[in-house]
Amino acid sequence: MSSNSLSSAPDDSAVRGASHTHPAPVIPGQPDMWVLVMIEALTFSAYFVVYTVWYRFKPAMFLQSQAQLDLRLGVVNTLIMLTSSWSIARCVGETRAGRHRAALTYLWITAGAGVLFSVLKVNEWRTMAGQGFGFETNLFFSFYYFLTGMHLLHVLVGLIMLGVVFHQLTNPARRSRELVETGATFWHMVDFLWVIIFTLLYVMR
Amino acid sequence: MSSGGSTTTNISGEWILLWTMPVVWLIWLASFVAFPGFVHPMSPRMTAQEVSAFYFNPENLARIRYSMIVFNWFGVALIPMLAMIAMQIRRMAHRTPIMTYSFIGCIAGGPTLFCMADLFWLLAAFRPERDPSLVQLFNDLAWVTFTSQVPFLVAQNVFLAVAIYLDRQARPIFPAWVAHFNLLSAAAIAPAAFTALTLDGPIAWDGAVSYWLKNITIALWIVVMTVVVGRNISRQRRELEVAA
Amino acid sequence: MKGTLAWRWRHDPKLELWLAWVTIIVFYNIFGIVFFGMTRTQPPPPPWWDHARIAQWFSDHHYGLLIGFGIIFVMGAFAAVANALIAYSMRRMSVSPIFAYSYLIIYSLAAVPGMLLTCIALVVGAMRPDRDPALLGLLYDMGFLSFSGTMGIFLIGSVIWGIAILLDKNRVLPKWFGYFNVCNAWTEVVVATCCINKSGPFAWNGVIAFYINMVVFAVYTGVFITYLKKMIEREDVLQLSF
Amino acid sequence: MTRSAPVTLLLVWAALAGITLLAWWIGAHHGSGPLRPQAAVALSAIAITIVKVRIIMREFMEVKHAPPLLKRITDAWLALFAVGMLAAYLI
Repeated sequence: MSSNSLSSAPDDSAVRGASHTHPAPVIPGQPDMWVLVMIEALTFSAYFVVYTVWYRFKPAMFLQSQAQLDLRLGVVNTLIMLTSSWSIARCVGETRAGRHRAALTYLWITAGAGVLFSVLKVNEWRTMAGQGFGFETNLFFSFYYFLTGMHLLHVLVGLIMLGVVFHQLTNPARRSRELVETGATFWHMVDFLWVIIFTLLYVMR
Repeated sequence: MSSGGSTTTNISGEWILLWTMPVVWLIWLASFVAFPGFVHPMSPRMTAQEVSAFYFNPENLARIRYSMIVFNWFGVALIPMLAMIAMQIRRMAHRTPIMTYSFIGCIAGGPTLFCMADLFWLLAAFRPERDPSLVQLFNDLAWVTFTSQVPFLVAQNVFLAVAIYLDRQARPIFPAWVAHFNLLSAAAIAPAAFTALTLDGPIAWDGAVSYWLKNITIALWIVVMTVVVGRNISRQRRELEVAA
Repeated sequence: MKGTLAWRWRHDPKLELWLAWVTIIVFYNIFGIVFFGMTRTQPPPPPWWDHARIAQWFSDHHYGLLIGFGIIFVMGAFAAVANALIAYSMRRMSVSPIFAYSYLIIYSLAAVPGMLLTCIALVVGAMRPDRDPALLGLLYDMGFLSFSGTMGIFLIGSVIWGIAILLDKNRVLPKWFGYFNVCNAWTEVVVATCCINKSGPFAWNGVIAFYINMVVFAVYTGVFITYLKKMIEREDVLQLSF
Repeated sequence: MTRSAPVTLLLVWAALAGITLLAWWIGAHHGSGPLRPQAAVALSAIAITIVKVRIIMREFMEVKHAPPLLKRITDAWLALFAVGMLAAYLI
């Protein structure tokens, strides 16, 4: 199986963390996770293309409905997501350096941002539904609820992955650098999917 | 398999479950005779008005409802019998549990589908004032589900037969004829799957093949399997007593 | 002669596993021929047809539906072998047998609401072309909505298999396939939209709710059949205690 | 490597946040009158997004240190996504 031959053994983490140089190319985390990332990326790309085709097919309805969304909320959501991505990247760096307490702090920032993102998203849905815009209102709102809903499910799964990372970092007997990196890779995917969804739903005209 | 006292208890339990079968047969037979649509199976050619009139004929209505309620209670009583067969497959000289798992995967399906048919009959008989075409719709759903839903029966017969063929030991759990019998009964049951193709003739749901052959085969299968499983259980009991 | 079918039937120690694997191949092929070829129920016809058009569809596909689904009624339950083989793959993993048993039971439910109910509704529709078209419309909806009647089964079932693969230390199946199970679980979330929208990409014949999902599911099925084969080829011939 | 990794990550974050604010400015409704589809806005938004996603992959996901195969696969996906979106928008 290729999964472990490609990633380096856990005991070279201290060396890499200290020098910040990467002499040999290394895939962060399990390569298996990258397969998932690419499958998800392809599936979501298909959704995005379908969305754009329908956008061009019914521009007036899409534009009008799009104007009902709060662009500022989208921007705030994006900044939260980017911050969470940054802090999980720091968490990986601290883990490699063997500073597990600092790594845990960054992990908490990521998880907090993830929870905040979810709360804001659910609140946004409540506001939209309160104004009478539901999944069945029109095709734009079908896409809106579908894409944000699918993404939120990924956030929730990402939070579970962060729980696995937490489980690794808190126990000195485990501390698998590979699993920390794997969880981080999933979280970054959740981030870049949101970046695209933000553009398509809130910005693109 | 663990050894010692616990196995003896298991087999006594199986013995009790086995002896529920004759009781359950009587209940099934009584409900079968009580349901006015079974002894002379209802024709698929009946018009919506005739179907509605049949259900809400005061002579029939109570018998339809009570027989279907009793069927609903006791149809599922077949499952302990099927589970006992699964236990016999587990005792066979197989290297993997695949055959047992395949058989277990089929156990719930048949009774579930029978429950659905039963519920469709009860629905059809529920409100006399309902539009006859709706009564006919539920009557069709009931008969098609009852007659054509043979997949689990066919598959479990074939799985059992293959399991017996693969049971390669000096004294197999079941004799080879049980496997042949299961393949034969699978073949006899299978044509009923095509029952909706015609409204007359042997394939129709009141026909010789889809109704009589299929249901007599199922009854025969249950009786034969009860007897051979019972023989196995008493043999296994004797062996344990000798060993003890 | 070693290697011939007769030899394998008598002596191949992996006979049970190979029989199961071949049954899966045969099952999926017949399934594909019946649903895509004979009955034309995949890809599904549109949900927005009026009753007259639906009645027309039933009479156009009268024999296809009745014969095709008759075949399903004969061999539909052979899918149990696939579930058995997958449950067995989990028994070889270093996880609790609960995973295998949950999967087996969950998927044993699947055939009734997800496949047979569809077939029953469409067969009852096809058997009487002279039935009130409004009732034919009801049976049509019942048939095609029931395709998504197993959302929870595939959702929970895939997650169970996926978690078992990720926890497993015996490397029975590759980790990436464990993650892929999560993707297969998503398809069941996506398909839920077809219970709400009657046209567009989220309808039951829509690009998202049907086609993209179908591609993911087809790739998933192809991958797991391939990896089950590799598992059987690799497997040692030791007796598993169960 | 001239900068330490934490500084790099902070700069990456700042760049991504800056680009997001730029997208906000692009997407905001300038002037009066009803919203109209504007190819320039849409295409620049898509282009900016692809740049952002590539930065996230290269820096945060550390594809820049990964074997060439992963670099090529991720770039191939981005190219495919770009072509798909362009085709969907322009056709």
